[in-house]
Amino acid sequence: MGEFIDLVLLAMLALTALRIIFLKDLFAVVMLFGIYSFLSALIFVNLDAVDVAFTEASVGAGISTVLMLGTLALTGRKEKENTHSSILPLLVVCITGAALIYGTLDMPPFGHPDNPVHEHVAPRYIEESPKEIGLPNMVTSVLASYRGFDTLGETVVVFAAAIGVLALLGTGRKEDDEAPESGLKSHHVLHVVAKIIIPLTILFALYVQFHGDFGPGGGFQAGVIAAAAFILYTLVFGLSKSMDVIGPKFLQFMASFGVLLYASVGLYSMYKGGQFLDYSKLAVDPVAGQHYGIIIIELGVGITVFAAMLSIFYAFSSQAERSNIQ
Amino acid sequence: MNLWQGLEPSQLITLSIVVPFIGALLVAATGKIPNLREAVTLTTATILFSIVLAITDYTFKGVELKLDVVELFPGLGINFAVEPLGVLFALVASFLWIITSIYAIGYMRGHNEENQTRFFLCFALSISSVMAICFSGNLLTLFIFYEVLTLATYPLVTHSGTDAAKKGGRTYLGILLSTSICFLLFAVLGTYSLTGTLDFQAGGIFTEETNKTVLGVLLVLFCYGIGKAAIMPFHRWLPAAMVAPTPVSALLHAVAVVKAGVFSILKVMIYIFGLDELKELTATDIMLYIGAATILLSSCIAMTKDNLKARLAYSTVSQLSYIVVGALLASSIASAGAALHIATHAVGKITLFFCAGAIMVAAHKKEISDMVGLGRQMPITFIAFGIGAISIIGLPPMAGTWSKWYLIIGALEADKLFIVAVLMISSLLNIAYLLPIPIKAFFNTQPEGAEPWSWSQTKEAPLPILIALTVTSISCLVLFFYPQPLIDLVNLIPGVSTKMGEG
Amino acid sequence: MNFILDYYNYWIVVFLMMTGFYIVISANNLVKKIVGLNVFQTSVFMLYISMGKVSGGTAPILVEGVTLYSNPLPHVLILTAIVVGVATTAVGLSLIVRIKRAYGTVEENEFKNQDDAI
Amino acid sequence: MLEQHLAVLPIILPLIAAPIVLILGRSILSWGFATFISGWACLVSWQLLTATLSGGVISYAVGGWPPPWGIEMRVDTANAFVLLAVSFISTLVLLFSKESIKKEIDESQHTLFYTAYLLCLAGLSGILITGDAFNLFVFLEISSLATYTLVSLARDRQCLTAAFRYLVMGTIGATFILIGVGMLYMKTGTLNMLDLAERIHAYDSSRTINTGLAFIMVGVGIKLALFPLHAWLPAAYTHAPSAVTAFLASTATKVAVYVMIRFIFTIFGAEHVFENMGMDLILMVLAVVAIFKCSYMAAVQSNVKTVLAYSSLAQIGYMILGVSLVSVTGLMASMIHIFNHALMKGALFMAVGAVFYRLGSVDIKAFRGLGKQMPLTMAAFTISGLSIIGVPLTVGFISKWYLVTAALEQNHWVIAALVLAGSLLAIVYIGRVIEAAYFQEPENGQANVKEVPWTMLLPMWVLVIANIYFGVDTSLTTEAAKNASEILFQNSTEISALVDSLHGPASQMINEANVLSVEVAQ
Amino acid sequence: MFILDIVSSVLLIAGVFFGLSGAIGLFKLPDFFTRVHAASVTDSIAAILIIVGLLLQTSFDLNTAKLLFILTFLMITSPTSSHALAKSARHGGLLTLPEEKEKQQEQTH
Repeated sequence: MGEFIDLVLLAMLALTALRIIFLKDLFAVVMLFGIYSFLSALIFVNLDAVDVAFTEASVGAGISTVLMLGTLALTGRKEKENTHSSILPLLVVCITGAALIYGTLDMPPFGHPDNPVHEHVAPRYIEESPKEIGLPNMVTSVLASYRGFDTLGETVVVFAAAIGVLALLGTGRKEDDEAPESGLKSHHVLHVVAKIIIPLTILFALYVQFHGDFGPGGGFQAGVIAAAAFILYTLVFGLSKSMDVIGPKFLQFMASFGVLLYASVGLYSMYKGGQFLDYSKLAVDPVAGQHYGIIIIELGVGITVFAAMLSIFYAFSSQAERSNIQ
Repeated sequence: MNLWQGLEPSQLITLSIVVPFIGALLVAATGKIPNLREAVTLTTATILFSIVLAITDYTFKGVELKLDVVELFPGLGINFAVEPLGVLFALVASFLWIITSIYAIGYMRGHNEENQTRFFLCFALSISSVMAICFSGNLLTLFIFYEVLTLATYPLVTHSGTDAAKKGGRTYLGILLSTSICFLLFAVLGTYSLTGTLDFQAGGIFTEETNKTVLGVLLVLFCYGIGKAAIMPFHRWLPAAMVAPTPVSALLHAVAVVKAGVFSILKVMIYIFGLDELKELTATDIMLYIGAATILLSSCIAMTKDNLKARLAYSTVSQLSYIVVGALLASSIASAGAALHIATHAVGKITLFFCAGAIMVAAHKKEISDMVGLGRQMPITFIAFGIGAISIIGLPPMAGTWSKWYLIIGALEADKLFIVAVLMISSLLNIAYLLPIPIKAFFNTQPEGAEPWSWSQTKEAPLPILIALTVTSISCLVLFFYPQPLIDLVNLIPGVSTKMGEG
Repeated sequence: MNFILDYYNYWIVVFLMMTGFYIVISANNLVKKIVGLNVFQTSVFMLYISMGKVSGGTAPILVEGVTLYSNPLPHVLILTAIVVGVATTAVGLSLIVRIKRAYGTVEENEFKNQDDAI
Repeated sequence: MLEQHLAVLPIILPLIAAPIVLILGRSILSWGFATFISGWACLVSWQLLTATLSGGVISYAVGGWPPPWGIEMRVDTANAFVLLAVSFISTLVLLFSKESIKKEIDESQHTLFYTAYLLCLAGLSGILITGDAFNLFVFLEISSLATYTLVSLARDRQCLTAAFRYLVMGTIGATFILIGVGMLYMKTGTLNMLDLAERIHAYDSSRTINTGLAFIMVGVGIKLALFPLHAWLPAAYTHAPSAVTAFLASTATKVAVYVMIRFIFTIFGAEHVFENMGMDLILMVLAVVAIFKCSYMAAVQSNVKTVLAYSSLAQIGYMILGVSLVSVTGLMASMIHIFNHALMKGALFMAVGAVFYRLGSVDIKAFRGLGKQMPLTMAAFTISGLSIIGVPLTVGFISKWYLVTAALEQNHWVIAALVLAGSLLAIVYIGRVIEAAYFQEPENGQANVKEVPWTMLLPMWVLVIANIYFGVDTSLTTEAAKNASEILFQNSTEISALVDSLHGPASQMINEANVLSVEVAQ
Repeated sequence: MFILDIVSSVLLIAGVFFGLSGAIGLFKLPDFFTRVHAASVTDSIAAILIIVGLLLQTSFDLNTAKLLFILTFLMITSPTSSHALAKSARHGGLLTLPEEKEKQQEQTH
């Protein structure tokens, strides 16, 4: 059954991808991409990767698509005729694809429990982590503790992206004089509904943040969801209003703070005589220490991601407003 | 005659390199006050000469002078070792530096050139690198300072800053750098990878079992890599360099630089290949004939040149090939002749250049055709010119005789009659393109109604110039009558001897 | 048949990757390039996740009575990779916005021409 | 207390400093702090180098989880050496950038510049130090993202397109590496490099492993701008702010070269890569083509920054050539050239940046007559230019010497000749600039150009002096590079020993390698 | 339990049917507003039916709560979104078919 669903989804993915190649209407392309990543999220669920699915849905289908749409609003929705000859790319792609297929021939068969992947490192995560870390969600344990350094890097990547966007599009600080009243004033329904939904969303974000140790979720997804709430607020009530709620400067501070929070856990464990990011040293009982550590760093991740995503969105929408003025 | 008894002998090498360098710095420092500056130059030159004399003294005493400076690569670095050939070259260079400085003072002032400080500075620098080349103890050191010399002389060539100078400079740097990097460095590395050492050793460093063809290739690479030896077809830089002020042409392109080239070749032949090794290579003959061809061709070209310096330049090219040929004959006598030729040709050719400069300063004449009858105006200069010319041609009683003599005997010993013929012919060619100049200058038909000659109408170059060229021309004579010290020095070179059947 | 059952997943994923790759290198419009990049990366993620799957296993969240879990490590890696992906996308898109402002177009050949004109 | 954390400090110092800089906000403050941190990192890497030179390998398990379960930081001479170069250059460039960016980046963005710069430094150090294949990918992305930002900070609009092209290419490269690592992981079930090295060889001839290798090679090839994949580099280096170019040109590609070396020798094992897959021939050909093609391109450019960018490509060719010679000496040549070239290019780009600072242009016309007007800058340019050409008593000569020796050692006489011939082209493209500076009359309009402030001259000249110093006293560089290449070869020979236990007798090349390493040891 | 299963499956099937019909409508109907109408209405009902169907499958634990949350959420959002869509389309000056016809007639006259 699972294989069947898998196959169907994959087929739909293939169709979507092919469609993307030939469509000239960029809005459609972007929407198709949204669909694409939703479908892949479904596949991830089907392949037992719930956390990944969650992230893919919130990021790939959520943030990425929003940003792309924002870009399209600034760059126009029609793709011009392509003057490139498509022979060379096709050739390159064929060669690469051939190489990959060649590579797949020796791959361990799909889904076999005795593949090397499941032999060497993973078993320890599956068997020991509940004891060593004390969390039911192994993904969170591995993510935050065993490979905590990767996650620190990941947080920094988000931070770096925020830096990049700010450097490129400006901090999005509104020009204090004629700040155009954007947003959808006439949509009273929206105003009302948004007022209902946004608190719920933030509540949900908090739930994801702190329930991540037990179920799918964690700082990253939480951050994105919280950001989404504010993005909705911005869309409905306008940029200037939401900047009154959370200013870009403060967001920068938050982004930095999240990273620092994460790193400081590492430093503290160093101070306690452990290695960098060795949470066991945070408390007398190593398992408890692990737990504290994970909660704190997840919080750091959440804060950074939230701040970064939101300020990126601010930057884009302030660009959009500027272009509206002109 | 050793003023440096107090010093630890091997330190003399350091001194001989550092003294001109310091001199250069002082020159730069005292640039504002010309007199002081030139005083510095002169004193430096004299000090240097005395040092070299001291070294010569030690060499005759048979004291080993060695000096390791720094290790660039494991087991291979910059080090110096004194040996007779180097001493010979050092003597010539340092002695002529004094003279040239005197000359330069007169010339530069008489010609009131610009930024003379840079001139004297680079001059001293090049001398210091020449010294380093003289005493270099291995190929790496030789190569390094060979490059330094090239770079240090570049500003001198482009001194005047005119377009012609720039063009000349480009040719100069282009040929010298590219040959040295492409061929010489390659040859050096090849030698290193074959033998694992680069030290100069009597009798060469190659063992019997090294592949002959590879050796042949290396030989060719060396001969062309040392572009300063101006073997055709890589001789273009030398005429190009003549755009430089005459003192530069005189010292550097008659003595220091070009001789550095042939000196390097001699050194490579004697201490890297070893004369015996050399005999067995076919490549030797090939290069030999190329050398011979260079001798003749450049002499012919020289004839066609009307610009005096250009003519001298081409004559230099051919004379250099004498030395190359002498080295490649791979006979002990010929090598001795080649070594001697370094000295004799130096004094001869520098005299000629001095004269050329003198004429330029006094009469502002570059073209030979304009010099007809100039002898009345500047007799001393042209007498000196005559002496130099005879020395170059190799007629008694001038120094050039000896070197040519030994070269020819060497050619006979190696029974290469062809080379003998070439040497003879080229002497004739020398006569043809050098002697006419002084002759025409003196014995041309008087214009009508010219009052008889008297000292009053002479219009000679400034005094320093005269002093300089007199000294050199006299030394041409002296070296004919007292060549013994030099010959003794040459005989000290391992495997080289002026006596038949030895070495 | 068994062979196909073992590998069909990888093959389709490879096909998806290559479509994405093709979009990246062939597209003339920068936004589309970025979309292609995302498609490409998402497909790579699928490759990872498929290798982590254990048929008959469940999501790697501890539940009583379940012994067979899928491999959590690929999931972790891909979580990180997804974040990297969106980060790159964000920077790329903002570059596009700036390019639009500077050149007035986001079609590669057009601003190429403009640069050559200078 | 920090002693036992040396291995991780070079990463986390700039990593933590970056957000702090962003919070500090004020340009001057953030400059000071960034410089301080970078200097500290430089100090640490010096300690690391000395430690590894004496005491072998430092392994640091982040989070206290032993490898392969946790992420391991692994420092040996190879990466400590490159790390030293990177952090040293970055410190100097930071000193330099204080003035330089005033002219090239808007005041409001200076803080962002320093933040991105530190992130880039952190990423590069991470790539160097980490002993985990996937962690490497993460740090690669950190540095890349920071780099895209830095490149796009310049004022002229072409930097945007350059940055975008760089971003697309870079991301493709990173994704290829991701695919490759995925395939390795799929076969071995581990991500730790040493663990990989041990386990890969159970599947030595596996198609999957070889495909993985191919993808990683291509990905890294894009990152280090190996010849056919170099399209992104010249534009990026030309249009980026001078300080950024100086930093990237002398560090980023070097780090990529290091990654390639690490993957070839430590993970796959030289034997497998070179013998079984004939990668050495491919690399050698590409390298030689790169040397000539790019040197030629450099010789015909009019924008001096582009000239230097192409020259960088050619120099990368030299490094790859050294790798492709498959001998300790060759590898040593590459390592030493990585270090030396960082010194040369740093100085060169700083000099060009100084010119831009005064004239606002780096077209070769702008250089006319600068020899008189900016004597110190042009002197620096000349000396480091000679170093690129490979004139004796400069570092360039040392690298070239080792490279040619390595080539001759393997009886590749042609290659040796080609290497030397390549430096002729260097004479051409450096000579053009120098001649313009010293022997041509200045453009009217730049009559009164002054020398740049000392904060720019100081780092420039530090590098120039380093160029000469390491060209004369080569003990440090030689020892480090030798040590490094021996370690790397040891890895691959150990691996091959492991292979032999799996299949058949030892192969020719490895014996050779042993012999060579013995020779060098003596 | 048996009855519950039947009921829930009926509900689910109904939900799927509505969803499908909505999708068909989305393709078949002539202009924007009709399409939005089809999509939104059927979507809402489909969502309700399916979730209720699922509710019956659960054993009234945390999952039930989650499902209820989702239901309320959908109840709020999906009508709102389609409303917003239609309204902004209207603002954008998009006309319904009959209006289009009138306009053309005016132009012809």
